[in-house]
This record gives sequence, C-alpha cells and structure tokens, in this order.
Amino acid sequence: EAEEEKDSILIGASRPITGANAPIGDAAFGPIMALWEIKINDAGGIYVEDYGKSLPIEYIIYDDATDVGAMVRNTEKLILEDEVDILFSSCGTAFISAQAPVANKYGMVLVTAEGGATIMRDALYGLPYVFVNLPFSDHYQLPVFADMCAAAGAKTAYMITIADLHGVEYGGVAAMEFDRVGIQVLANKSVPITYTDFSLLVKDAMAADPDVFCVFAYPPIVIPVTGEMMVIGFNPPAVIMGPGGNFGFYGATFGVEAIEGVSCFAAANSKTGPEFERHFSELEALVGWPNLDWWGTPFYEPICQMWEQAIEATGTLDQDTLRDYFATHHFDTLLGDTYYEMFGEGGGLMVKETHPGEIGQWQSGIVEIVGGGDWPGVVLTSEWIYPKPPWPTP
Amino acid sequence: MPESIVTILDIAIGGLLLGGIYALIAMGLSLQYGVARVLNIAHGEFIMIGAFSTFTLYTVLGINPLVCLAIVGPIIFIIGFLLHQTLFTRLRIAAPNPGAYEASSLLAAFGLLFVIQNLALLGWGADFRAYSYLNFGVNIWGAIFSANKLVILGFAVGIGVAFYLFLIRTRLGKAIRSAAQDPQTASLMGVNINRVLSICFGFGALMAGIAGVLISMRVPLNPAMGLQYTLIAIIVIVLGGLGSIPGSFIGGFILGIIGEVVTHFEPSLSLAAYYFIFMLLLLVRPKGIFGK
Amino acid sequence: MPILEGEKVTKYFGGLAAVSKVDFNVDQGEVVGLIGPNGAGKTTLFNLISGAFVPKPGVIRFKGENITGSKPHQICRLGLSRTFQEVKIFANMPVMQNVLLGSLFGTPTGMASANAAKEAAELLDFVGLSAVGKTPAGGLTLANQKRVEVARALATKAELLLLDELMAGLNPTETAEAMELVTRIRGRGVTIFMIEHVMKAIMGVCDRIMVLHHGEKIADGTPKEIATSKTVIEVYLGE
Amino acid sequence: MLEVSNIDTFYGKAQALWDVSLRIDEAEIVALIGANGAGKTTLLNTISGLLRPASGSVEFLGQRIDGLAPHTIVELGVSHVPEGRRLFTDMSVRENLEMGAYTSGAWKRKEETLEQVYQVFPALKERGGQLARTLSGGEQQMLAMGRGLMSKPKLCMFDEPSFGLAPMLVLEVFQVMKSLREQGITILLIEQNVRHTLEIADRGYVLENGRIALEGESKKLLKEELIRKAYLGL
Amino acid sequence: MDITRFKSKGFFIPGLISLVLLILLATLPLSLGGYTVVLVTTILMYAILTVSWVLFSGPSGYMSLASAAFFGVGIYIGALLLPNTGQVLPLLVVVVLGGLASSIVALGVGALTLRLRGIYFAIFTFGLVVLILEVLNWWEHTVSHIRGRFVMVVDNETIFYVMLAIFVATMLTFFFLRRSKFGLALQSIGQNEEAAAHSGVNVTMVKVLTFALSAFFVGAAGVVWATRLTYIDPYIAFNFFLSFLPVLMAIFGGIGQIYGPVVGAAIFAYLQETLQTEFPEVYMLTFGIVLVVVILYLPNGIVGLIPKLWRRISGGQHANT
Ligand SMILES: Nc1ncnc2c1ncn2[C@@H]1O[C@H](COP(=O)(O)OP(=O)(O)OP(=O)(O)O)[C@@H](O)[C@H]1O
Ligand SMILES: Nc1ncnc2c1ncn2[C@@H]1O[C@H](COP(=O)(O)OP(=O)(O)OP(=O)(O)O)[C@@H](O)[C@H]1O
Ligand SMILES: [Mg+2]
Ligand SMILES: [Mg+2]
Repeated sequence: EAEEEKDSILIGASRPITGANAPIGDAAFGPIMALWEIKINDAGGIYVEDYGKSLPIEYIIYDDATDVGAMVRNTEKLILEDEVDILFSSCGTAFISAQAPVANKYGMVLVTAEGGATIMRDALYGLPYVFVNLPFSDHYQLPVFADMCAAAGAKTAYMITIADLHGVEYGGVAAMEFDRVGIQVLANKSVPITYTDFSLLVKDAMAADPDVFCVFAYPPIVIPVTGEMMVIGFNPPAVIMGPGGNFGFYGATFGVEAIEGVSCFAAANSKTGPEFERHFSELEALVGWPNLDWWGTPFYEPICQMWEQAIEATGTLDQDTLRDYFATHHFDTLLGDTYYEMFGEGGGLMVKETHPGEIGQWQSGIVEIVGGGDWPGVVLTSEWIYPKPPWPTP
Repeated sequence: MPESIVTILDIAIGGLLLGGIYALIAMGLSLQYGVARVLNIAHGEFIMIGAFSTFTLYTVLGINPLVCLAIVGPIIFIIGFLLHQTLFTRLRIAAPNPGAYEASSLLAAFGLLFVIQNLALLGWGADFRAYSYLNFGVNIWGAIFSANKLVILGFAVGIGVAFYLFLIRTRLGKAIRSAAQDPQTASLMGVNINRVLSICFGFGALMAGIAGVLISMRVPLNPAMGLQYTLIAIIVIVLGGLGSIPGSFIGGFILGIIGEVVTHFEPSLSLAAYYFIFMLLLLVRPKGIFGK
Repeated sequence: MPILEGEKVTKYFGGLAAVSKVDFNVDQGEVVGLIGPNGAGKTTLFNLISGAFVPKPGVIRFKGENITGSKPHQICRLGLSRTFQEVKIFANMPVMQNVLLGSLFGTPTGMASANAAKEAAELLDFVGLSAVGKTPAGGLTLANQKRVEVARALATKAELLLLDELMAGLNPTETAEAMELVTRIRGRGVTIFMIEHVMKAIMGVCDRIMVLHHGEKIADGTPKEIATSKTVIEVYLGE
Repeated sequence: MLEVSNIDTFYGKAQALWDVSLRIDEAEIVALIGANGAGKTTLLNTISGLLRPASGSVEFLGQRIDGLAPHTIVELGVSHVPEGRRLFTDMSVRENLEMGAYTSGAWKRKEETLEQVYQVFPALKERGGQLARTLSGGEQQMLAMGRGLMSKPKLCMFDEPSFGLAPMLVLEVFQVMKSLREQGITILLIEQNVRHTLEIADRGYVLENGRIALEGESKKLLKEELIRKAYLGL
Repeated sequence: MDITRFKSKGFFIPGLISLVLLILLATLPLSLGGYTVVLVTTILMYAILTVSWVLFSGPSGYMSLASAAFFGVGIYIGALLLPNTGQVLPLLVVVVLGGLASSIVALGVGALTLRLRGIYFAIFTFGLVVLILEVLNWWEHTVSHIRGRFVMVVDNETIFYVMLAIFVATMLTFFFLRRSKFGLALQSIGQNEEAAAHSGVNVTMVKVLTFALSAFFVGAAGVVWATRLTYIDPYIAFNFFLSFLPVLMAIFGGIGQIYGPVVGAAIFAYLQETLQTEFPEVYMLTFGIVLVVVILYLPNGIVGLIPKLWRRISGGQHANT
C-alpha cells in the first residue's frame, strides 16, 4: 500500500557530523552526497519502473559522533525504522568494517566510501551485499609507489604510521612492497592517535637519512610532522603523506609553495579528463573553494552514479535485485568503465583497472597525478619530481 | 658535539617544550578544580576556542597570533568569569555539601563541553583548520627546535612564574589560596568568596585560552580537539597534587619529559607509558608528587 | 593480668617521633587515663593500638596475643574497640544503623541480624540515645555523636575500649554525665583506656594515669601521684 | 553595639534558633552559655553572615547586617573566630595572620597590627614561617585568635577557643581574653568552661534548645540555681 | 569526590510492578519488533552499565571510571570466542566468561588501588582504560598482527533476551545487595572508611568484592555488545566515553532511589538517540543544555521530580478535602 504513495527514494547514512572524523567526512563523501541530491532533484529524480515515475531522493543523515557503537545503532535505525531504500556508507575504515556485516545482516546493499582495509577481503566472501569502492592499500597505491621509488633509485625508507587499522595496514603493505623492489625499510614507528609532539620522531627519521619518508596517518599527525620537517630541514628525496596530503587544506596550511614536491595518494585532477574537470569544478562551486581532495572524491562520485544507473536499469528498489545488478554489471561513471571483482558468493571490490591514478605530488599549487598502474585508463598529468625540492628557508 | 649528547638534549629540551604546554593547561585546571572545585571537563573546549579564535583572527584579519594572546586571553577570562558567576555559583549555593557540588559541577561541565563544541562546530565547521606560524628552526647547542615551541615554552614559564608570584605575594593571590583550603573561613576573613572563585575559574579559562592560542601555531584544529588536552591536564594536576599550583606546573614538565623519553624508545607505547608511570606513581604516592 | 601490653612502641612521621619507645600496660578491669600536652602523641598511640598505624619498632599484645601489624577490623573482632577524637560516624546513616554495624561486623563471629538489632537497641538505650535511633547520625550534636561512637564500639562486644577525648567541649554538667557513662561501661566489665584533657574527669574516674610528652612516657601512676608530680605540672597542668 | 532582635534560624526545615535576642555594648565581654547543640554556634554564624535568619534582625553599630554576605560584615568590624580553629593549614603562620587582615581597611595597616598581635602571642612570632598545620594544638588556637584580631575588629566573637586544649593552655586562653578586653576590644565568647567564663565576662546569656533561657550580669548568673545545676555541675 | 549524598533510601518496588514491567519488556520483541528491540537493547546496556556503577560507586563513594575497561574486556572476550568464522563456545557461556574476565581485572585493580581515594581513584581507574587500550593496540599490531576482528552476527531477538537476562540479574543483585549486611558495610565505607574498619568491617574485602561483582555485569554486557558491533578493534572496544556515561546517567537519573539509575539510563539513551538522529546539527548543543538545566533545576536527578510531583498531586487532594 505504501508503495503506491511512494514519493521519494529514501537514502540513509550515518555520518560523522561531529567528533574526530568530522573533518574527513566534510571533505570527502559528504560534498559528493550534497552535490548528488541537487543534481538528481533538479533533474526531477530517478525513474523507477516499479512506481512508474521519477522519484526525487531524500536523505536521512544521522550523526554518529565518530563512535562505532552509535554508527551501528544509526544504521539499524535507518534500516529497521526509517526503512531507507539506499544505505550510504559511513566514514572511516573501522566504521566501514563494522557497518558491512550489519548492512549484510539486513540484506542492504552497502557501497563503501572513505576507507577499506585488506582484512575486509577475507570477510567479503561472507558479505554478499557489500561493495568496496576505495582501493585497499595493496590494490595498487603502494605497489605503484614502491615501483616509482625503486625506479628513481631510492634505497631506503622510513615510515611513521598511526597506531590503528589504517596505519597498520599501510605500514604492513608498504613494508612488503618496499621489500619486493629492494628498498630497505629502516624503521616503522607507530604513534597513537592522540600524539601531538613529533620533534623527536622526525629527528630520528632525519638521523636515519632515508631516501623515502612515509607518513601513513591522518591530518592531525601529517600536518605537525610536515611542520617539524621544515623546522629541522629534513628533506628526503621522496616524502609521502597520506591520507592528509591529498586534501586542499594541507596546502593551505603551509602555503602551497612550501610543500612543493610532497607526494600523496591521489586518483585524478582536472587535467585527467573532461569528466574530471567537471567533477572538480562542480565541487568547487559547491563548497566555495578549489582543491578539496584529489584522492577520495573521484571514487565517491561513482557510488552515486552507479546507484542511479542500477535503479534505472532494474526499475526497482528491491535490494536483492540491485545487489545482483551491482555484482554482475559494468557501469559508466566518472572513472569510465567501472565494475566489481566479486569474491565468491560474497561481495565485491572495485577493480583496479578503473583507477585513473594512484600517486600524486604537490606541484605548483595543486596535486598532479604522477603515478598509476599499467593499464590503458591511467592518466598521469605530470612527471614525478625526484628528489623533491628543498623546503623554503624562512 | 657528539651524537648522543645531542640526542639527550633533544629529549630533555623537547620534553621541556612539550611540558610547557602541559604545565600551562594544568595550572588552569588546577585553579578550576583545586580552588573552585569544578572538575572542568570542558577545559579543553576553552583551549579549542582560543585556538579557533586565533586561527580566524590570523587568517582573516591578519592579526599576529602573539597579539591574539592579548585579545583572546581577556575575552576568555570574561567568559569564564561570567560562566562561573551564573552557572557554577548557583550550583555551589544550592549544593548541600562540597561533595555534592563537585558532582553537580562535573555534570554541568559536561553540559558545557557539549554546548561549546557544538557552537564551535556551527561557527567554524568541522573541517581541519591549520596555519603555520614561527615555524622555523632554532639551534640550541646542536639540537634544533621550532621557534613557535620556544615561544610556547617562554609563555608557559613566564605565566607560571608570574602566576606563582601573584599567588604568593598579592592580596588576591592569598585570598585564592585561602579559598582553596576553606572557602567558608576565607569568607569570614573578608574574602568575597563568590567573586574569588569566579576569578579563579576565569583565570583557569584564560590559561586554557592562551594555551589554545599558542597551540594553534602548531597543530590542526577541529572542534573535537579539546578533550585530549583536558585528560592530560587532569593527569598532571593529579600527578602534581591537587590544589598545588606549583605541583601542576612542575608536573606538566615531568609528564612532558616522560613522554619524550618513551617516544625515543617506543613511540607507539608513549601514551601507555604516560598512564603506566602515572598510575605507578599514584600507587607509590597516592596524593601525587606534591600532594599532602 | 594485663589485657593490653606495649613494648617499645614507636612511630615516626617523617623525622618526627610522634610516639617514642613507649612501654605500657592496661590490666583487665582497669580504667587507665592517658594525658599529655597537645601533640604529645596520645592519639597516635591509640592509632597504633587499634591498628590504624603499625608500630615500627615495637610490639603490642592484646589478651596475650601479638596484634602488631593486624588490620583494624581484625583487632576489633578480637575485642578491642575505640572512639575517635575527631568523630568518625556514618553521618548519613541512622544512629541505629551506626550501632548495628558494630554488632554485625565487629563481634568475633558476626551476629545474626535479629540479635544484632536487639543488641544495638539495648546499647542505644544504654548511652541514652533511644529517642534518636532513626535520625541520621550527622544531625546529632557533637556530644551525642561521641555517644554513638561509644555505643558502636560497645556493640562489637569490646573487652577493651579506647576513648579519645570523650569529654572535649562538654560543660561541667555534661562532663559529669559522661563520667557517669564511663563508670557504667566499666560496670559492664569493660576495661577502659581513655585520653582526656579535663582533669576533673580523668582524676575522678581513673585508677591509673599515664603521661606522654613529646612522644615519650614521662609518668605513670595513681591520679594523686600524677596530680602532684612536678614534671607533669610543669609540662601539662600548669601553675 | 550589636543588637540581635528576635531571630529565627533554620537548617533546611529544622529550626535551630527561636526568637533569639541579644545585645552587646561597647567594650564588654559577653558570655554565651549553653549545652551542646543549644545553638550557640548557630547564633554566631547568623551574626557573621554564614547563615541567614528567617526572621528578625541583626544590627551592628546601628546598621542592619542580617542578609549581608560574611565578607561585608567583616569589613564593618565584626570578626568571628570559628569553632574548630579552621586555619588555612597549608599556609604559613604569617600568611594566616595576613589573611586575617584581608579587609581593605586592615590590609594597609597589617604590618602594624601584626606587631600588636605578636605582642599578645609572642609564640606566633617565632613560628612565622612555619605551616599552620605543623603547630601544636595550643599554638593553633593562638593563631586562630590572632588571625581574628588582625582585622582590627570592633567586635570579636570566639567560639569555644579552649576546645581540646591541655589544661595549661586553657588558662592561657582566658588570660588572652582578659588582655584583649583591656585593649578595648568587645568580645562575645562561647565557652564550656562556664565558671571561668562568667568570671571574666560582664554579662551572659544562656541558650537552651535554641531559645534564650536566661540573661544578666555574670556575677548574678553565677549564683543562679539553673546555671549552677545545669552548667557548673554543682 | 563525595557521591555518598546520593545514598540509598529504603524503597520497596512492589514485586508485581516489576514483574509486569518485566513481562512487558520480555514480550516487546513480539509486540513491537524491529528497531524498538534494538533501541531497548541499547537502553538495557546503558542501564546495566549505570546500575553496575551505582552498585559499587553509589554507596562506597569511590567514583570508578573503569566501566569502559570492564566493558571492553567483555567485548574482547566476545570477539575472541565468537568470531565470524564460527563460535568457539555457546553464547551464554561466553557471556559468563566475559563477566568473569572483567571481574578478575576488577579484583586486580581493586587490590592495587586500595590506598587511593576520591579523584585519585577515579583517575587511576580511568588510566586503566587507556592503558589497556594502548597496550592491547600495541599488542595487536606488533605481536598478533591482527588489525581488527569480525564477530559472529547474532539475531536481534537473541541479543535482546540475553541483554535482558543480564539486566534482570544486575537489578536483582543491586536490590538484594542494598538490603544485605554487605550493602550496609559498603555504605559505611562510603561514609567513613576508617570508622568502618575500626568497627570490624573488612573494608578491603568488601570493596574489592563489590567492585568485582559490579564488573561482572558490565563484562557480560560487553560480550553481547560485541555481537551487535560485529567488528572490533581496541579503539572500538575500549571507548573511554563509556566510563563517563554511567556517571552522567546515574547523576542524571538520581542515585537516591533504586530505579533512579535505570530511569536515568533510559531517558539519557533515548534523548541522546533522538537528538542525535533528529537534530544532528545541534544535538550536542541541546543535549548540553538539557544536562545543565537538569543539574540546575533537578539537583536530585530526574527521579527527584517524582516525589515532588507526587507531593503536589497528593497535596492538592488534601487541599480539596
Ligand atoms: N598522620 C600524621 N602525619 C604526620 N604527622 C602526624 C600525623 N598524625 C599526628 N601527627 C603528629 O604527631 C604528633 C602527635 O600527634 P597526636 O595527634 O598523637 O597528639 P595528641 O597527643 O593526640 O594531641 P591532642 O591532645 O592535641 O589531641 C603531632 O605533632 C602531630 O602533628
Ligand atoms: N549544618 C547543620 N545542619 C543541620 N543541623 C545543624 C547543623 N549545624 C547544627 N545543627 C543543629 O542545630 C542545633 C544547634 O547547633 P549548634 O552547633 O549551633 O550548637 P552549639 O550550641 O554550638 O553546640 P556545641 O556546644 O556542640 O558547639 C543542633 O541541634 C544541631 O544538631
Ligand atoms: Mg589527640
Ligand atoms: Mg558550637
């Protein structure tokens, strides 16, 4: 009966409106969601065959205050009480890991956004409703980066990693990849999230004199570490900061000239292609400033595009039908031909061939795409500068 | 100079620099809890407000962060003073005994934490805000430290010493100390106890605000950043001995140095080590280093 | 026969010898007074006997048993109970429950609740507080709070009772009442060791008096001997 | 000098003082006598502003002071040496004394007053730098009294100053009272040592269950049957 | 910090009312189903935490901030013994084991912290949460190399009923403890520990045992909670906010009455959930204001209102007659 009166597609999401992850939520999937609502509803909605009409989308967004418990509760409320038609991803690797089994438990399709870790790979076999969008660490950024470093002649690497799932994941995979290409890992220093003083660590790194310096942590760590490096003049040939280096505010903090040559994880920029130029300019118009994020948003816009295409193609909001569509079809998105590698009877992981790029580098005020895989879709927008130029002198 | 000496210098001075900020925020909380009996769990929120205000003043109006000290400090003092006059004084008068006041003021402080954080969120948004200021190296006997940290240390020590002298030497300072020990008797001496406690709370807020101004030169800001500083401040005031302002001051430096030493050996356990050493110390000296 | 004995009992606070090599004994059935200037170490000695502090060095024996190092609750259950100079009552609990606690936990074997309640009621009557059994103990006057402490201590079936300044702050009439209470307690067969600054009281009820000064025992004798002792007059009594 | 008229004071719902009136003239010692819990401390606390009377009035030098905050009342010249000494135990002896002179008028003259107080209590001078809590009981009491005098009060109220003191010190306290009166300070004194108190006081009031039961010249009170029986144990 | 003013007063919940409430609760999944079950499960979890906290901290006056540690231990036991790859032991056995594990931690901490009072005890117990978290985190990423653990997915009804059972056990324990000799001893410790010891109370034993008892229920609830979270890492398991929440909820509800903590937890959880979902932008603001208003105008917590209202109602009736 309610189906007759259906007048919108309900999309639910538990997002970190407050708490430690709020800045990341604001800078990544958040703007994409906002943009999509405007676009779809301006165009009159998505046509759903079952209802014989176009339905506008409507968001129900709950704050989880960056607390996994609250996120789980919100997700269950969205599914059970609000009976949303689409569940959007929560923010953060641990959050996605916890949300995936919950969504799966209720048979809701979940296409994930900010985060993803290799431990999900095994779990995916038992999570048929889950589709992971952001690449895992070994799903090409780190292999690509290791190859780049080796090709440039780097011999040693030093890592600072955050003591959580993300840091452990990236630190571990990077160690394997560096090992593969013959780069010696001098140290992997793990630091707790609440750590604030990096002077000693950076000095220790400088004393080790590595060719490659990696900081696999979040902005609250990435920014002070960068500051310390400038202070003591620690300027190794390659510096990668992620995630954090991929956000526009990283440049704004120090002034873009200062961070020239810092590398980060990045997928695309406006020069990657006309679609990307549209993507970035639309975002700029929305948030009011340029250069929001060069890594995440190109992977998140496709989430919206795929939902739109899947609903239009299947003509339904039925989760099982949609799930099968996601599992078996190719989509045409910002990233071009986009589809999932399926894990047995379980969920899917976006194939690496969709990635236009993996590694970026700050050059003249923006992040240029300087490293990627070896398939046709890859577009590099600039050469990798190795060694990176020195920090500015005060 | 030999490598090892530079490393020791790095650790020692690094610890002092880190300790400076701890000392500053702990002295503030020490005033609020040790004297005014408000375990102000929202202490870090005042730090956050100080930091965000400076960010805005600096990036929008181009006001030098050090000048911001003179602007932000007094404003936050007034906010703290008024908050105490209205909210906490009322609770104090209504409370049947000091213990009940501590419980109710803690709860109210929690309320404040939520309110301030949310206001900051509405005002500044959730994004990371960061700028960099005085971020260049200064060489001290071969060890290099950023200028902004030295400035922070300078202010922390300056404020700490000035405040200590203020407490020891001046009439108001003595009134504060006596109020810390026995507010009722202090009032029998002629101390306007409500005002003095409000001043203490205001001073506490002021120190948090100043710490915020200084911290903003180095770390990215976001509305949820406060709590971690509150927790450190609580550790320090307990470590130093409740109600002992010099204890908080020295305790801050001790914690800073502990932090740096552990970081030198195993950074991932630094936080664990803070707590471990702190808990161990409590077991040996159940009332803190300077507690009586 | 001594019910309580101490040998070379000593306690330092930092560098200060609050109690220094004090030998003492209290015989079964006696009422012994303990006097001395403020800060002489009297309360500290009581704290040592009741197990709040452990003498170092020194040995304390109760009923022939070495209780040095025993916990307060163990000592209490052996039959040694006390009151406090700064009253320590359970302020928010009814007077009755204050006393009940003593009979429930302080007796050697613990007491069944029904018996304990009966016992407590009897003791409240004994100290003259029956009327206020249900009021929170904190609401009583200081003198009555001290009586609650006495009743609570008696409820533990104490054989030896330590009384720390039971009569401070009482006017002469009230003091006389308190002296009468002490005599009645003695009548129950309880040995008493009491600290007091009120000379009239201590001279009136004690069989023997010990004098502490700077942590050391400087005199021990009958009230008469003490009242006329030159040293005691000099350091304590005055004139 | 002080005129307490018909006050009722409550703790929550429990009434502690009933229609109490009391008068003190310049330069006299007035004794306040009563059994434990009679309401003596309550009366002092009401005068000094720690408690507010529910009805009635308190006038000091013609000015109504009931309802004023304690710190304002001290400024007017009423000093209260509270029950149980209440020293600032972690401050030095000298600092405790200085706190006594906290009122704006007294602060300026504190050095001078300090000397006067040291004359009354020479022991305090020797111990100026010592922390208050390391003093002996008697010295602590001297300090509490000295602190009360530091505000240069016109009226000084003492609440059981000899509480818990060894006999020798009790005598000293009474000596001090006498010498203060000689210096012209008006005194309201609560003491359990009733005989001694009435011997040095000019007049006395007897509180019973929160009500004034008797009042009059000390000499007369000493002879009253009620006093002899209830307070002197005769 | 003196919390003993919120002391227990004799209060007799007629067994009937409790029973009716219990039956209502127990049949809830059948009658309402869906999200209500999830919400009530959450409320029960909060209530268990709060009542357990009050069980020890209320009478003893020792403000424990260890709740998150006990809860986390339970969660971890749940994650270890109920992994998504197949449970090692039956759910109920794991629940008991989780409770026991928390109790053992509590015994150790209790024995260690005997000398600490007031805020020192509070901060020590809080430190425990962080210490376990950090050491465990370090262990997981350098020794065990396990970055996170997926937990067996359990259906909502089972989760609800197990949680309900733990809740009932907690309440019964709370109820009978308060009336027991042991409860009296605990209360006397809160009022004056020294006097209690000198009156024959073995204060060490009473404190440590009650602490361990209160930890049991929290740990047991943690196991159940793990199956709701479905994914665990040290940060998720040892969420230190959960150390403060029981304190807030208890004071919010009022500690004077036996139902205070439960009412507090229920209203608190409901309020939090409603505000967080309905007004995500200003939920903290509203929440904070509600907290401040409650503390300003309802010093005895929410349940302090009930006698007040009751008096007004019954007083009104008297006025009429
Ligand atoms: N816990 C403590 N820590 C440090 N010093 C203490 C402690 N308890 C007592 N003292 C000191 O030990 C000495 C003896 O104190 P004690 O309380 O035994 O004296 P007292 O004879 O009972 O005096 P009074 O008659 O005034 O009660 C004093 O100098 C006192 O300051
Ligand atoms: N804070 C309080 N709360 C409730 N009742 C109190 C309080 N203080 C005193 N009372 C009650 O008020 C009455 C008068 O007490 P008050 O202390 O004034 O007596 P007092 O004459 O000074 O006695 P004492 O000789 O013991 O000092 C007593 O019944 C006492 O129990
Ligand atoms: Mg004594
Ligand atoms: Mg009195």
